[in-house]
Amino acid sequence: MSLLVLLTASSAFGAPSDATGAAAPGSVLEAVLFYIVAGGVVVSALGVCIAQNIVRMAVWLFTALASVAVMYFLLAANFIGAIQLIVYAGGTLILLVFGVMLTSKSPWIRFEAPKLELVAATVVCVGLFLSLCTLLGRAAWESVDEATAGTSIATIGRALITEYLVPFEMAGVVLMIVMVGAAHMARQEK
Amino acid sequence: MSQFAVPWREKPEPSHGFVSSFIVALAKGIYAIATPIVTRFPGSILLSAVVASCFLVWAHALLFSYVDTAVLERAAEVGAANPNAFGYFSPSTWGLPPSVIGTLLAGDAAVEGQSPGLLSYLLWPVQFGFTRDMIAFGAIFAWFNIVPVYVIWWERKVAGRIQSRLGPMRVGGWHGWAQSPADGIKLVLKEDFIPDAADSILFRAAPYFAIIPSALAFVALPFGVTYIFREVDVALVFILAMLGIEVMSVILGGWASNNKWSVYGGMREACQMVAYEIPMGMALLVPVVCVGSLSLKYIGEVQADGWFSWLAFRNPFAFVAFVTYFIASLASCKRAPFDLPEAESELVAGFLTEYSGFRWALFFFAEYAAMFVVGGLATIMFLGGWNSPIPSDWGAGLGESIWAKGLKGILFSGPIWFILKCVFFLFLQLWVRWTLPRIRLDQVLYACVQVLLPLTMVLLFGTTLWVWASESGNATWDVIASIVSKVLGIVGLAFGFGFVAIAGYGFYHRRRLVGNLVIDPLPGS
Amino acid sequence: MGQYTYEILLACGVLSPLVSFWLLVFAGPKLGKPAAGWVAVVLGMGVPLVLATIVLIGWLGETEGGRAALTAGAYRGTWAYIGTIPVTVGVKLDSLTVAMFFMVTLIAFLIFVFSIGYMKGHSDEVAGKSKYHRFFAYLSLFGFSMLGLVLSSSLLFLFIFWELVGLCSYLLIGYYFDKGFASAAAMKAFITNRVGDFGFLIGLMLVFMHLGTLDLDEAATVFAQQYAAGTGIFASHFTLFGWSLATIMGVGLFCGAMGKSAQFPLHVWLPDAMAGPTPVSALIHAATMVAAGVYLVARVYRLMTPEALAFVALIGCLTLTLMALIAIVQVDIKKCLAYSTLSQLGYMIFAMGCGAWIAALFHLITHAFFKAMLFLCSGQVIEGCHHEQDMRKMGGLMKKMPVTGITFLVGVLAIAGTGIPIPGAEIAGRKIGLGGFFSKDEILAVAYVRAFEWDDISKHEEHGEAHGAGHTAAPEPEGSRAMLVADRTQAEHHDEHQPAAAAHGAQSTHDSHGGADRAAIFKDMKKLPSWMFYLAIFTAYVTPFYMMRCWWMTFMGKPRDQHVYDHAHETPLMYVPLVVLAIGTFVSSYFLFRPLIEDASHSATSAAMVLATDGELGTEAIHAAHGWLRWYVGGAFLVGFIVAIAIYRNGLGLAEQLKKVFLPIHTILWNKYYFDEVYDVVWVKGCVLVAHIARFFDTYFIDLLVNLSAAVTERIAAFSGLVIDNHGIDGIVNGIAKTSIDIGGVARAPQTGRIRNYVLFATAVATVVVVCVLAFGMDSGSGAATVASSVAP
Amino acid sequence: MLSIGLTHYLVVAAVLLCTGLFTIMTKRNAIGILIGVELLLNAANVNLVAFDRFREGGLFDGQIMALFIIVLAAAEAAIAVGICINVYKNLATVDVDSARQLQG
Repeated sequence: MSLLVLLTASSAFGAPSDATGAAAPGSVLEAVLFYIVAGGVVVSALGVCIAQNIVRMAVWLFTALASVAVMYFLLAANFIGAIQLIVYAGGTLILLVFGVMLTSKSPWIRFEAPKLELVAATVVCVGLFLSLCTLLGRAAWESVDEATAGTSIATIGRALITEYLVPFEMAGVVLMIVMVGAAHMARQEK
Repeated sequence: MSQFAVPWREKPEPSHGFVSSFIVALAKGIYAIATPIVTRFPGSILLSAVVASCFLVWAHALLFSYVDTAVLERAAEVGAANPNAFGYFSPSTWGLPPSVIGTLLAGDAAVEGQSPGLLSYLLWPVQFGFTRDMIAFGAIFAWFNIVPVYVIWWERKVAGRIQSRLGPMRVGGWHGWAQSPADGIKLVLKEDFIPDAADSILFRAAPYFAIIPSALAFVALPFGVTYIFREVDVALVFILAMLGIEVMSVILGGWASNNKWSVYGGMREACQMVAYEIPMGMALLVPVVCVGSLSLKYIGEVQADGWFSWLAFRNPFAFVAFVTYFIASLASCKRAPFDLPEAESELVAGFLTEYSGFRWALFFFAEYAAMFVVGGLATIMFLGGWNSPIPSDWGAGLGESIWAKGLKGILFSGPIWFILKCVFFLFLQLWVRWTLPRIRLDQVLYACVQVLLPLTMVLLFGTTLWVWASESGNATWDVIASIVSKVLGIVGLAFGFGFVAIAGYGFYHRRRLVGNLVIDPLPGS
Repeated sequence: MGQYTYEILLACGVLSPLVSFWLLVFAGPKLGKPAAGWVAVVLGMGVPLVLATIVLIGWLGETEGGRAALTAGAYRGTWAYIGTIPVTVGVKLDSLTVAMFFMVTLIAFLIFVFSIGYMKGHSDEVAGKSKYHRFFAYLSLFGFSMLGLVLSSSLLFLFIFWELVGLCSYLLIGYYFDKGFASAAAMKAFITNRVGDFGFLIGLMLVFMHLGTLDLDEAATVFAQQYAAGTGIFASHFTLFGWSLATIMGVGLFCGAMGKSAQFPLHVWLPDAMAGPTPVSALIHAATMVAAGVYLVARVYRLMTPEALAFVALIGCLTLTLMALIAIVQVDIKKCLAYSTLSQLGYMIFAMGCGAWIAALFHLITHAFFKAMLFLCSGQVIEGCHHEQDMRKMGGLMKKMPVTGITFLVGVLAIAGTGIPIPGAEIAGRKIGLGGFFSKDEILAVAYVRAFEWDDISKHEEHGEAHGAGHTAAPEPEGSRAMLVADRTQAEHHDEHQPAAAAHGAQSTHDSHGGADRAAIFKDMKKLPSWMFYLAIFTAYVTPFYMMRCWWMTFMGKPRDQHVYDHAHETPLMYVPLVVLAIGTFVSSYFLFRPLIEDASHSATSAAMVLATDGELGTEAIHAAHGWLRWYVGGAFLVGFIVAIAIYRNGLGLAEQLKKVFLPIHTILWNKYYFDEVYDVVWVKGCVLVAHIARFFDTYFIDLLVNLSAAVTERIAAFSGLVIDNHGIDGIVNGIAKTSIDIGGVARAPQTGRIRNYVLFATAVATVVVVCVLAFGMDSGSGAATVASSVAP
Repeated sequence: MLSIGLTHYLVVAAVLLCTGLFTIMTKRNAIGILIGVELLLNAANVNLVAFDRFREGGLFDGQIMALFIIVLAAAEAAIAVGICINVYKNLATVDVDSARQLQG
């Protein structure tokens, strides 16, 4: 199993000669990898929906996030993929699991929504998905046949401190406020 | 003996299946053959193992570079490349037939119509990336297994020395060299036990969440310029991500065990890891700022000019960041003094309480592999990676022949150097573990949030200013910076020599430290 | 030193005690017992003293013209606007300021040093917490206020610091607030001062209203111009007790001085103020608070009309006499000194009223030195005698505390005006004598001139004015006294003709065109009633008597209380200020301060009358008066001393007999003319009576109205609540509410309050929209382009 | 089907979107809802990165936006978990249907 994962992930980085680090666009291998990864995403996402135990939901979310990260690698967005793994899988999700553990009285406690809601939600979501797929199928995207060149961290970094400086700084401010706010909310009552 | 025997139940004779019996028989056989030899020639075997691995590495380098230069480049020159062989597994995607290879090896420009030699058949698979990947995968997989097994043994020896005893001495004769493999066999053969109240699926899954990321970290970890399984432009972030994901296994294992101690262990790990990832990442950003790349290969390459070019000695901030990173990495591997998740004296065994057998072994494999990975990161980011302390341009006189490349690969750079430095870091981790007491959780978090975090912020800011000043091209500043670098290098040298001196002293007087202990044979043997 | 150097140094000197104050307020408890005191000594007064010394030395080095230029160019800045009139803040920089500043800082510094020794032996705990630092914080604040008062160029700021001084005196007198009498004394001082300050405020408002400025110099100029033109305040026909508005203004300003300097009707607080620690008494009585009143009069001198000055003289005269008489019968050493202070202040105010501007301030400074010394001595005695203040229990302390005794004696000699009045007994052209000798005699001489020779002078002045206007300024040899007036007046008027007087003329533009007008004012000045002069002379005899009595009872004779005598000792730290002050009493005044004050008088008064009576030393009238007076008062101190020694030489026996003989007089004096009782009856009881009346009115009229209206409201409310509200309004409201509830019940069904349901609805709507778009809005051609163009750039 | 284009990724994103919505609609555990929100955000991210990849220019705008979304998601999760813990402190449960004190 470990071998399989190793190979899949390593292949996802692409061959050393490829400057983008991505699988060669349009190749059969890319298609195979995409279907494997997309299958992982879909299965994990459905797992999140279906699981009733909150920790299992979190684990499914973890696999979904990891699959999405691999999908970023496929999309030649290595940096985003790695960040997704660090921040989302390694940070945000741990936070969620932490929250689960702090707030669950027993591993087996569950709250279930009324059956009617379940049915309605299923209908609505499946309907939305189908209509979205139809929409996507009908859409004719402009100039999307050829994938553009892969990522470059330097470009992203430069864009962050030039063109996107204001949102970048604002994100920093937001994070700081969140830190303060979270610390305030979670503080010990006196 | 008899008063402790349980009177009302007969202990059944253990019965093994075929596989177990086979493994045991194999182990016994190897043990029987190897023990007398190893006991008789321990020094020679150790030495020859080192020499052999050097040779292996050297041969590997030689072979690949030979194929690249003598075959593939020439094939490309004559236009013999076949780019569509597999479509993906480049760079070696020429897919040349052995006959062509033989011609190329013979040095004849007329490619066709030559009889193939034996060497051409031998070299034929090596041209394919897939083959190389398989070789590299085998090497990494072997290394991934050897490291935990023998580091555990080494740790027990080191612990013994530090506590004025000998550590494992029995199994295998010479210094209990077979202790860890024997333990491993024992663990593999043990009953696969899952508590009734546990969430069995997650309980089973948790060890894989530990072992897979730590194995994946090796994918991007460069052992040398060409010894990288996959070169990733964000290798550093990727490895950090892999190290960060490991925490998931601890939390899941702790939670799924449905055991109070385990949950405590998991929660502690979550706190500690999420907190320590930040100073660790920021400390690693210091050399990144110095170099300007996240690619570990590039970062290793810029440190090729000997001891003083190593990033730890580039500027004072990097020097401090080195220490900071080392401390944070201890916490990230949950090594003592930060081994709170499995604090034996408080939590039985923390998140490992309910684990046994193979799953338990997986956790340990993951932990020791992670130790190696963080040591490797420290090596690459601060201590010159695979480069030797000798500046590589001193070897310019050797020329560019294949043999010279091989020699350079051993003398000036190469996996040997990388592994040596990693082993040094592993030793540091062991040393620290058996020297310092475990600290409390609040102290752990205090150290992170109130000490390391501000410190790394200052370091990052300072090094940014330093790099900015260096890039301004001020001649005076360059002189100052080089003086500072030299001073730091000399300080590092002093530390290094001090370490070597102390270790040598300890080694020389190892008998005296132990005292006049007499090793008696086991009662039963 | 340059133009602004003085201002900056002085301002630093003012602010340093403020810094000390804040430091002590906030860090005082941490500093602890001796340290807090030393902070106050060094920062609170040491720094200002050093700065004041620098300023003084620099000032003495300036030429007369330079000083005038500095005075004219002193810093003025606009602080705020009242309407369109700027309120200036600035530094009043002239010789008087420099002298006062130096005097205040020197004496206050010595008192601060003395305080450390004094407070060492005093319990300073209230409710278990030390208030030692508070004492020094108050002292520092006091220093700040006093120095600021001296430095202010604006009446408004003068008033602000004035009030601060009042506050500080309240705090300091009430320092032992846990003792009832101290807090009562503090309140008394404060309230009495309020009465005076009320007058001050009236004066201030009149100044602002009619002169349109609060700056001292500008106000003087405007005042003189208005007088000359008969406009402004002089155009008003309002009178009160026969006083014109201008006079009321002057009297009002003087009222402030009456409060602070404890003049006759408002004097009652000062003896009680002895409840404070002795250094405080020294500080209040010698250098600062009481001096502030005289200083104020000196500063607003140019706003005084002759009537106002006559009032000033009357008050001063009454004070000096009555208080001196009370001092005779006092047995408390501090009270004795307090009444002597009152008397001396009376002298100063009297001198001001007579026009002896220079003499008054001169006496102020000499008195500051020796009275500070006397108070410190008394503090030493009290401290040494185990907090015993009754002189009847003392006696013979000379052996136990010789330094104190001798310094006390020096003070006594100084206040008594000891000197050698014989012609020819001179050193370096000066008569030999102690401070009081010069200053008091000068006051008396001016009083004499005002009382007996004023008609001649004023007439002559008219004459000189009449033909001096277009005439050369050469002095006429025969009318020397009077011509000096004309001389100076013309010199200021036509300074181009009189090179010798050019310096005076250049002093300030205000003066150069204000002088003549001022001179005109004083043509109206009345003669001083001669009984005032006689009272002053009489008091000059009384003063040595009671001072010697005080000293003798304390230090000479036989010990009358063994306990006190046994306990008596001296505290070495207290020596230093005493000795310094003693030396200051000897030498300082005449050679240092008198010239400075005289210098200041040129700009600060510009009053012809002052120059006529109290001006140059060579003024013949004064000389003549001196020559004449020396035989009347020159030996006064001897007479007083001899009588005192004769009575108290053998203990208190003779005194007791005399007391029986003059029992009615003694009773009156002992009870201080029943002032406190009268005030109690008139003011305190009066207030209570008014309060009772008001309360009666409240209870039986206001309450009645209120209750009545309440009852009516109640009835109306009952009607409206029970009938209209319950049935009318509530019916409508309930109806609406019921309808709303019914509608809401229908509308709430889908509103479950659960976000997930809302998400469900929203998603359903979105799906419907998408489906609609697919079904109707988007066929393969144009719709796709729309979507794509909205996504791809 | 073998040539992977933008639409493929968008379908995956649609799956993530719908499952995220479904999770939000059907879970009563507050943290479960939070997990659904994370799925939604991931759907947006996949869309952004995919558009970025299959678009002329290569300015990495999409990647940068995805980066911001990841950062903000972390912030949002921190706050949301803090809220959940506070809710738990007050109500002793994280069932969102129990948190109805403000409901009429």
